[in-house]
Amino acid sequence: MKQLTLIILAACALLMLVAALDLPDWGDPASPASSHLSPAFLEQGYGETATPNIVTVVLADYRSYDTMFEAVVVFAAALIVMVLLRRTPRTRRKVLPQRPQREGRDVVLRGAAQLIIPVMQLFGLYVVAHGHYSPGGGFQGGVIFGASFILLALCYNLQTVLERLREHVVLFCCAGGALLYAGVGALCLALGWNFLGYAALAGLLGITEVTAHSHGILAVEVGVGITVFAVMVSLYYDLASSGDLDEGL
Amino acid sequence: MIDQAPILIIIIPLVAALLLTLTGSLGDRWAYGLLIAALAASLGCALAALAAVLDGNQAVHYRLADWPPPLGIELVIDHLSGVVLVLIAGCALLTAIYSRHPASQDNPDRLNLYYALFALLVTGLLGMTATGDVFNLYVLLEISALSSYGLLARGRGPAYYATFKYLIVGTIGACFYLLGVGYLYIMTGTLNMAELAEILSRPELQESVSVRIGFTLIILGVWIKMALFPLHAWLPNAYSKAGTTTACLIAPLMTKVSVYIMLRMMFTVFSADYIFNRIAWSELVIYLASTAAVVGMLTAFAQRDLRKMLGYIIVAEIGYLAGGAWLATEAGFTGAVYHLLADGLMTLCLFMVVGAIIYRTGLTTAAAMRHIFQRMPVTAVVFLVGAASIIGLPPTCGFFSKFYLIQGAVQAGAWVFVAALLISSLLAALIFFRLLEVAFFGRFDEAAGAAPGAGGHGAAGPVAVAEAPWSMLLPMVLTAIAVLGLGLYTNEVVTYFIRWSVPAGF
Amino acid sequence: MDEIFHIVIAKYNYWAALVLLFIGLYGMIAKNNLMKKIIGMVIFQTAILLFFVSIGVKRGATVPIIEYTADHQPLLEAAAYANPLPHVLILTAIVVGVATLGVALAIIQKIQRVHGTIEEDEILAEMRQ
Amino acid sequence: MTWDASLLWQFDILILLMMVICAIAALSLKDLVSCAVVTGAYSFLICLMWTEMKAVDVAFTEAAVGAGISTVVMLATVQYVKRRSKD
Repeated sequence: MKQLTLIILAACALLMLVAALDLPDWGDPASPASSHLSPAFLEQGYGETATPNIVTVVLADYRSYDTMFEAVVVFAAALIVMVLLRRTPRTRRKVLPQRPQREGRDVVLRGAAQLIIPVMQLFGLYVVAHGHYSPGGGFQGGVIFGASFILLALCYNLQTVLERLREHVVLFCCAGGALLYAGVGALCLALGWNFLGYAALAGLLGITEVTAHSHGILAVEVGVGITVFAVMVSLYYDLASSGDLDEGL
Repeated sequence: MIDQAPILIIIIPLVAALLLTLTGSLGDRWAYGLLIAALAASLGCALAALAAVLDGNQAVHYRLADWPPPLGIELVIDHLSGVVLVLIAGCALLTAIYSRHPASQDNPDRLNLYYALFALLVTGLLGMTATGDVFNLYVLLEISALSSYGLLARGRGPAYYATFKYLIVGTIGACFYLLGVGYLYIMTGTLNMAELAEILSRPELQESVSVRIGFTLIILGVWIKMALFPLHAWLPNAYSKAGTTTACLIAPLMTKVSVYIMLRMMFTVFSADYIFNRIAWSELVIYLASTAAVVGMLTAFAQRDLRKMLGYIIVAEIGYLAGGAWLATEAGFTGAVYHLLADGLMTLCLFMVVGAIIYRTGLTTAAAMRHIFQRMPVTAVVFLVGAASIIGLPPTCGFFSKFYLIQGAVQAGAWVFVAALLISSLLAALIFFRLLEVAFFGRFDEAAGAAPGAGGHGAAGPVAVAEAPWSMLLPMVLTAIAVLGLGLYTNEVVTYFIRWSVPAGF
Repeated sequence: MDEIFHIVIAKYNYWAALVLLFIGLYGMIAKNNLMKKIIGMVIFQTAILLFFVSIGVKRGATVPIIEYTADHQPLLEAAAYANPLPHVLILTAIVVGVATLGVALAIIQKIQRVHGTIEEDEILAEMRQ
Repeated sequence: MTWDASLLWQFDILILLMMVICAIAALSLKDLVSCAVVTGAYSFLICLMWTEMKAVDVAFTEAAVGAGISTVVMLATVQYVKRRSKD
């Protein structure tokens, strides 16, 4: 059976490798992908949104509808993992297995974590806020911010983090970030423009339409950041403790 | 406000899902009410959008973020997607009403999170149907797929392994689709469906090997998602172990939306000319579809578990749909689209009936049908309507869809498909008559031996009426009425909706 | 020889993506351990992403962040920057990938809890009993 | 046809080869912890590749998600299952 799979897949692979000769050359500036839509983004994007990072522009403005669902996908993942794994008092294991306590064993690790975590969190916020001008944005910043909490849980233990960031707060952030995103869209809709048409914010904030686009991008990036941060922490909580929230890795 | 209807269809369930997560402390009653309110609003918007389409007899376009396509994403609602949107929102609303008792039975705690996943799944399905952008379709495909994994894994019994299988297969399908989109993007440079269609009709791309590979990957991905015959093994296992409400929501809608995507890809992105003259797989697909129709029904015949039986019936119905779409005749296409609507309704009908029976008796085998007419008369009548529609008896919609499909097959000269349709109808009749036999006489092998179900009813003696609660009966009866109504108004449905969506080139 | 060399240079990226794709697909289909299947899935998905990003490459182009010329005017020439659209699509697809991974791992933990193993043949043997 | 030296094709091919090796290793190692770690290495290599292709945003994300979070959650799962795999 395995051999058969291997042979079939190898045949398909060979076929597609040969067929790849038909594709446009790699890195060819005249290929359809590089010459059809992308010049429009690169040439108009900056003028229309006052944001130099075109990836951010396309992500959070031209294709902001996709990005909203990107936030919803991670939200859905956190929700599903929680629904699947989280044990309520009714289904919880009666006797918790003994886990090795790590008290007083990792002084160096904790010292280093104390140094790194504040810097990480600051960097995460910077990445969210500076996504207009440099690589980064809500998603990356959110992951880094969430990773700082995971690092805390790895170096200390899960309880330490849970005391600082309760489970319902995390769940609230998961949904809240996505709701902020959808809320920005709905606000534009309520102001008489299309969904996520950031130009609507111009009248509200008293700024030009171009600046409104820039502000709109920031608002939705913050929404994505909150959701992603919370989802990463939530995934870690549930997966590392198998739903008991007693102790992680 | 009416011109904002297309986006509201999708956004209302989404916001409801987010709110449902946040407001867990308000109790189950609130969650149930919020879900129903959101789905009813979504259905209203879908109807408004469909009315707007009918008004101008042309597609309604909605620019997201006010960017003109192809730079931005647009929603396109035409006759086909409008009808499918109404079908999805309607089925979801009926299932939501139905879910009052069974959902709280299956989910003793955190019902609000279950409902949030429910709403997310509906969001994904609606979004997939309405979108006019191939990549956006992928994202929404993944949303609906992920939430369906979550919902299915909440079933009873060892559903986790089946769900894992489904996850692996579903991911392969979605990734094939994504890779196909990549091939199309590399050759055309756009992601908008309308523009893709325009660029792909250029002669040099008609001959291109890469475009052909892209098409193959997309269609393969969609076939995996819709469980066409050789790729169907995941479906019955995943569906049979699901919770009642989950099965009612996923079984009628997920595969139908995949079929809708197949039609969209075949006739909107590519053209009838490209598919039937350049690709020329029709023969092969018709054979696959015919095999699916016969093998699906045969396997269903061999099942004892009611929902597994229905799962294999879905596999057979998918065969009808795929065959109809690839017949390359107008009647075949009409039959496929009409059957998409009809099948959604009749599958919903049967899954609801089975859910109600399971709710009352706790049995999932055919034995649960014992004394159904005495115990649950309304449910039994609804069951008769659904069964008649699957078999294809005249006043129901199942008859007319088969009529169109056979007409299309005869026009195309696909006698294999005609034979398969007739044989599988016969098998369906056998399946359901056997269930009726159990209901009246209780034979069907040893099924009767296990018959004395919950509620203390012995096999003999007077049987008390134990009808399902009204929150389950109402949607069931409405679905049955819809099945009959769709059949009675076949002519109108075909003239006002389907005829307009028949692609050029037949 | 030169001819072949140029063909290889022009296509190697697509080839690598396709090879990785099929390695991942093989892992997903043929491996017995569910964790291995998931790892195959990760490889499969990233291979597709590699393919997509390869589309966006342009010779002589730089990262798609608008630069300023000497007199502080933005340089708005499409040829100077890589194609941003595939990058955006891939950002979204990476997120979808990690979401699927999380759900898959949760289901694996559930399978371990219910069946006590994550080897496919053992699960099937147990379910048949 | 010309090819631009800035694309550094030798470097690319080296990374891609290492990626293929990592992919095969991740699927064939018996120890699931090693598998998870090698998958992390694979993610890091692909991230390097993307930086080389001027897709910095994507590389940034992959470094944070693929090499970071994914590896952590995989290791988190491995602690609950049998560490040695049969294949």
